[in-house]
Amino acid sequence: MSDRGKKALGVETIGMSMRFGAFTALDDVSIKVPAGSFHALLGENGAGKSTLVKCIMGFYHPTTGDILVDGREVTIASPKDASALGLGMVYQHFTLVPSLTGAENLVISREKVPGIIDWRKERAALAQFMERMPFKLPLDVKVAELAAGEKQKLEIIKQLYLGRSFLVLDEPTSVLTPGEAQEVLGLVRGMTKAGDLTVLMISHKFHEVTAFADDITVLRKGRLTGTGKVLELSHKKMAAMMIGDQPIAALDSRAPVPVGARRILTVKALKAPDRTGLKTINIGELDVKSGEIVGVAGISGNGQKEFLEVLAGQRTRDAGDVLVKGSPYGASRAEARTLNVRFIPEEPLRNACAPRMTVAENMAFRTFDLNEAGKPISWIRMSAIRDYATRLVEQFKVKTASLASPISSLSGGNVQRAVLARELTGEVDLLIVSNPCFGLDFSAVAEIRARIMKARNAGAAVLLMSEDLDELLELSDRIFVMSDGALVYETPIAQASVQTIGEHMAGHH
Amino acid sequence: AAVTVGFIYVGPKDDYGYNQAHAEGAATLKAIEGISVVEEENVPETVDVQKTMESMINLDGASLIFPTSFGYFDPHMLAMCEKFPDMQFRHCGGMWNKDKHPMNAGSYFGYIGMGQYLNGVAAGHATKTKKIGFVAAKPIPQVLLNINSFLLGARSVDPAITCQVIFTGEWSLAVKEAEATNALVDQGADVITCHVDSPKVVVETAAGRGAFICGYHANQSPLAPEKYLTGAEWNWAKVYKMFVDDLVAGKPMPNFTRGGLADGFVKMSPLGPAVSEAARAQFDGTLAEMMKGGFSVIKGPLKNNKGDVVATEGQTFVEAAIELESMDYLVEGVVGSTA
Amino acid sequence: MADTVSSASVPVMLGARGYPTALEWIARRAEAFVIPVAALIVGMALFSLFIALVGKSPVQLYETMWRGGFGSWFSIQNSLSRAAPLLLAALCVALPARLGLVVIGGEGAIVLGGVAAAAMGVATSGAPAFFVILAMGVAGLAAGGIWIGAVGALRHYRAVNETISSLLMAYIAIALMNHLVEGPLRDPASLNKPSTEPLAEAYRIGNIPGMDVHWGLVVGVIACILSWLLIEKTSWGFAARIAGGNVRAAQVQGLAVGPLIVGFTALAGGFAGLAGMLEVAAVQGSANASLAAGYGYTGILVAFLARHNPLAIIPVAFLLGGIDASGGLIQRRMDLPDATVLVLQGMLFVVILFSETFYGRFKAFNPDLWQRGDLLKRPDLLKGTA
Amino acid sequence: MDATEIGLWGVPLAVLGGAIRVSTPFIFVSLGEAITERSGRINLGLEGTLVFGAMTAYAVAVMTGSPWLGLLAAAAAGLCFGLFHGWICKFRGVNDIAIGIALMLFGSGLAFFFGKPFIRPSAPDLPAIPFGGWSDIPQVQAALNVNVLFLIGAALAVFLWWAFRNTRAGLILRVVGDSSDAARAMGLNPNTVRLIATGIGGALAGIGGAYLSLYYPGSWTEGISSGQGLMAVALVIFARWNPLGCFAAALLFGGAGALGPALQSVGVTQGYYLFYAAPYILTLVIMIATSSPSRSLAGAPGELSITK
Ligand SMILES: Nc1ncnc2c1ncn2[C@@H]1O[C@H](COP(=O)(O)OP(=O)(O)OP(=O)(O)O)[C@@H](O)[C@H]1O
Ligand SMILES: Nc1ncnc2c1ncn2[C@@H]1O[C@H](COP(=O)(O)OP(=O)(O)OP(=O)(O)O)[C@@H](O)[C@H]1O
Ligand SMILES: [Mg+2]
Ligand SMILES: [Mg+2]
Repeated sequence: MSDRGKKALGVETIGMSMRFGAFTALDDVSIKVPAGSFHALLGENGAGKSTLVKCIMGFYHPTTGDILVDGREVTIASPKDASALGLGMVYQHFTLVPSLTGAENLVISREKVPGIIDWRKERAALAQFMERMPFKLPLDVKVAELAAGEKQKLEIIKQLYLGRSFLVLDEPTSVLTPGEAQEVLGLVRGMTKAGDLTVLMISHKFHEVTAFADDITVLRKGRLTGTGKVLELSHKKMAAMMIGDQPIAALDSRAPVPVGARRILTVKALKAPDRTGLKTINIGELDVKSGEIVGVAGISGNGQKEFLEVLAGQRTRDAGDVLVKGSPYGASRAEARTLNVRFIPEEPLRNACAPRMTVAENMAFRTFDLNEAGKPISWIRMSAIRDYATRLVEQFKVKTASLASPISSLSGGNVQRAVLARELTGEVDLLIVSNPCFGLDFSAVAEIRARIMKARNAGAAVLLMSEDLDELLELSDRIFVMSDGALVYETPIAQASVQTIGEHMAGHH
Repeated sequence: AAVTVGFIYVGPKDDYGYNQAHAEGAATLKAIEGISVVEEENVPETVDVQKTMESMINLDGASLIFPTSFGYFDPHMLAMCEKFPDMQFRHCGGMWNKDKHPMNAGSYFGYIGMGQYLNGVAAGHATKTKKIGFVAAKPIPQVLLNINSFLLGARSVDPAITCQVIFTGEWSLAVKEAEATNALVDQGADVITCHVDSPKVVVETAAGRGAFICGYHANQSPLAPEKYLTGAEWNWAKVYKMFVDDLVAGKPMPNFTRGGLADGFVKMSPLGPAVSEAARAQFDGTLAEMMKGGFSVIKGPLKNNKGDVVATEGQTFVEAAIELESMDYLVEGVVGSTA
Repeated sequence: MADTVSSASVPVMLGARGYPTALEWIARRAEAFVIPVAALIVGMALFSLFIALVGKSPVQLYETMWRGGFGSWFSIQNSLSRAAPLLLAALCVALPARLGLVVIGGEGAIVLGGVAAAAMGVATSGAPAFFVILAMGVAGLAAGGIWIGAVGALRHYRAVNETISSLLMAYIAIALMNHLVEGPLRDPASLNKPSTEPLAEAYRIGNIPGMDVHWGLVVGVIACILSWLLIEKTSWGFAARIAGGNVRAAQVQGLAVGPLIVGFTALAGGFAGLAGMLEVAAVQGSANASLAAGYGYTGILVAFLARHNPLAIIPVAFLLGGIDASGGLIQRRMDLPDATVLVLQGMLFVVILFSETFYGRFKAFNPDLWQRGDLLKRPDLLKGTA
Repeated sequence: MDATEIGLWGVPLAVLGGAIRVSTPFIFVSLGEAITERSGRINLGLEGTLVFGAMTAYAVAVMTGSPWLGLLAAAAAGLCFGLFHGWICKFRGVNDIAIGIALMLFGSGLAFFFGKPFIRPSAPDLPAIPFGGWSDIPQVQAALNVNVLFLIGAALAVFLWWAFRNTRAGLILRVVGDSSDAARAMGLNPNTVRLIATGIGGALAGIGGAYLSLYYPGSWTEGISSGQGLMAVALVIFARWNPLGCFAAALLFGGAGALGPALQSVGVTQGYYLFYAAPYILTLVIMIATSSPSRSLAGAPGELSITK
């Protein structure tokens, strides 16, 4: 490919359709990504973005349609073929192998791996390659031990290492801090400018699109609904192309936190081992008042997860107190119930649902052992569980084939909605939420944020952990920054500056 | 008017050992006019064996059943005796007692301890290390009698001989039997015999280590022709034929049948090439004496290996002596313990 | 938020108020009946082929099997007798499985339950029969419960893999049983078959009236029904299913996962121990090496075939008992070795387990599909955008 | 000391000899299972494969007079069983643990069915290499009579340990075992890789069976295995999927198994059942001591159903 002078590849699809059974996920989509451009692909959840790029990458076989690479028609029957052509993709869900080291992940992904791997040679080559990268990564630890941001960087580095000429990024920045996102996208942007690379990025974040992309294509329910130059489009126009002229949920206006608001959550001198068992997290003092959202910012891997696990009762603490409304809180069911504490972990399907149980059963997790009067019961009644679920499904607009479907058959946004419905029903005094909008499109995000704000305005104390700084800035009344297992910075929202928060997140203080 | 006879085995019919010996006996019945034989192998000592007996009676029309494993007797066979008072049951093991058990039940057994004594005579001549070995399943009276007989036979050649015993704890467990054999040879035993259900592994392993073998249950000489001295075998064909003849003739069958070498219940494998002339002579002499009757393996003065007297001077126990059936000791010279 | 689903459209898809109609209910259940039966038939057809290849008549074989296992009242009782211990043994696998644990060492709990019950029977000898039998049952339950409960505790509190620990502990239990039966607990009168002291006749458990099957069958069936109620209908069962479905979710809900795991494994082991007690009280009359008859291992198969549903264990155990019962007749009538039955069981089970792949594939069994067309294949309909 | 009587020295010697003699089937089965489990499947059916391998090896050796042909046949038979497991488990909803249990039954059943005529004849043994020539104590010589399969097993363990990290095939196996999605994204077909891995696992188990019937204890009987295959599968988890660990675990298990008979032979006879339980107790104690809830089952392949 070096004989073409410039390395970047242009890719085009013509009349691409993809059906899953009777359902059409892609309907006659033709897009054109010229060589050396940075192209953004937009659309709601389920619009078919991932399906489209998976078809390009040979992961799916489109029902009809052709792919042109640099103007020539090609057949891509498998990811191998795509890779041979110089096409690469960073998938929405990580595709690094957790138990392999970074180096092993890189080498085994290469197209031509020798039967016997000479690690000395490979390491030297890798070191040389890493020199040219703008960020450093430990390549000798297992991927499972990397933080989410590091994994995402490694995914991208992997593609660059493989020498891709055309790179698909499926929501690449959802786990990165703004700084990291800047870094990563800046790097590939630079490469497209230099003509080394073409990028097709799927994103739900308009500001990223505006900052980095040249052109956009919008999909809606499997159909192409618009293309255009970023320079000529406002966010509003993009949104309209994505969802038509439907209204978007608006945040309730923020009622000011009353002066004498009751302290709901108090954490004092908390110490607990982190997941490696080598370091400890150490929360000096944190409190959340009624009617207040306290955000915790931080680069993933700095102890937020462990902190949450302690609060959720999944991790034992070495020292310190957790008090809710003044009484010690150990996250038992009885305590959570009497103190009205609710917990919504990140990735709810993995952390808050039993994937193979039905929607109705999953929605009953919090209440199955109580009767209508709130008294404990020994015999559960399926009809009560179904009635309850029917009510919540209606209220929270959870889209499901039936209450008897396994919850794993729901889309990501609907799982999230089902869990919100379960946890936000009834009286809530303390709500602990982590990354509630991960991977959701902007209208779903708007709805979920509105729900959280509504709970706050109704008097709940909310502790919100998020890797998305925008989200924290939008929702929080106060923001803490967590770094290296400790809360290192606190600011009321009025004085919050992305700059300062970012610096504390990075540990430059 | 064919008579159907049922045989039940606890293990596989061809195991080169206990079950095979019975199956060979059963096979001789098949040749008899008017007798048909039904057999079932690998039947565990649970409710399964009860149902097997019942099934043989109900579905095959069996009128005489031989449940051949020890554990079949109580409670399984007894329950069936009660349920089918018109059918006849004969159990191998010798536990029938006319005061306790029904008359349509019965037991038969052979005095194979004599055979192990003869094994011991051959072993006593063959051993150079004056140490012989015994691989045993469990420390129950029948096994203890065999061990003691084996040693005493050897001591009739040389009173300095000792016998090392290793219990495997199971009637059939190939790897452990092999390990036990190896351990015995490692400790210097150079003639090995055993009492497990399937002696094949012991015989082959011992021969492989260069030790001599005395067989048990069946003739194992084809497995190690050079090293095989002799063996104590069952001759169930004779016993089964006797019962069936009675049945056909309409005579009442005996309830309590015992027999030894003289009665043809037990026989010895032909002596192998490694048996010396002197050994052959003593072996034949002892055998002849046994055939006359009244031979006692256990006779005073005799101590057990803890030093207690088990037979005083002049006290003798012939093969049919009832005391032998509750033997709970190993005689002096046996290295091992009963529990 | 933007949403084209009118709130009314959701309940419509769920049927009137979210309840399935009787027809729907039947359709869903029919799948669980038709698929395994079809698999059974295919498995038998395959086995016919095998039998024909070794030169015997498949027709005669199935005729014999039918006669031996199911064809008469005697054969049915024969099958039921063999099924009885399998019910409890299978529960020892199925209950932990609902918590996501693969326990394969039920044999150990059976054996120790039997020994404990026998010892208790001897110790309380002289007391009224009701009391003695009750005490034996409790002893069996307790011994088995402690044994498998320990497996659960090791799993939860020390992260020791339960599959391997239960297997190891089964071997250890059998050694312990042999040691006790031949040593400290041996009845000196048990000469050539070392056993504990025999239970007096009054303390034995007899047969179900009118049947030649002991009460263990009833106990087993009751245990299966109770287990089903426990799992499907009580809040503990629901909590256990959450923990089995996703431990993290259960912890987030504040459920006491440790006690749940220990409690369910202990109950499961208790059932196996009860099986041991019944072997002693209803069959053997004393504890001895015959207790280790392999029921625990057969129980694994029963549980997996029943997909860990306690009610399904009942027919599966009966099927297994029937095959087992007919095995003897096959040996006797057709001059085939006993291993024929193993081959048949292996073949049948592979086919039945393979048939799991067909669940949810047939439209006829899926009310969601026949109500609204091919719903699963049309998520656009589910999303209310149609 | 008498040249033929080595007294208490017999115990360590027996443990050493036992470790070498008894461990080989464990080594082969557990290495085979390690390959299978590293690919993300668990095959509990190796007990059946082991027994069938033992029968096949013996039968072929009897018929052809060559133990090597027997070994080959056992490996081929094991391969078939493994491939069958690998193939059938690729279907959605088919549970690999359950299929393994069914195949355990099926393999043993077929072995017993076709093995009847081979219980009586004797087959030639696989050769052993005498490493004890330096000593003139016959017991030492006997203990160090090492079968070639043991040596091959040891070499295989080291090779696999090396290959899992230094060869393409090894890395691919680990990729597939840890994350099907990642494997698919790389253009690998997890089902194919698992099919091959399960096939190889079966072949190795077949070889383990051949060792049982053709070398130690060296005959074909229906009780030849008595659960060794199942135990070996468990040892893989114990060894944390590490081939060297499998080898060490097999040695430990074999050595501990020899302890019971050896202790009896030197006169320690009380409670012999409990000595026989030594391998199980030892394994359990080590498991408990080395497990901890905070770092549960490090090294478990991510796709393995039994540890998920
Ligand atoms: N592998 C699959 N097999 C069958 N159906 C699937 C599969 N993957 C997804 N679906 C169906 O697609 C639907 C949407 O899945 P997906 O996770 O892509 O949702 P989404 O479009 O991201 O929705 P949301 O906006 O709620 O996140 C689900 O309801 C599910 O039924
Ligand atoms: N394997 C599948 N089987 C059936 N339906 C599928 C499958 N994969 C995707 N779909 C359907 O195709 C639709 C488009 O899915 P796709 O993953 O392409 O959405 P997306 O635009 O990437 O959404 P998101 O923003 O959530 O990533 C989904 O709503 C789903 O209904
Ligand atoms: Mg997507
Ligand atoms: Mg999505």
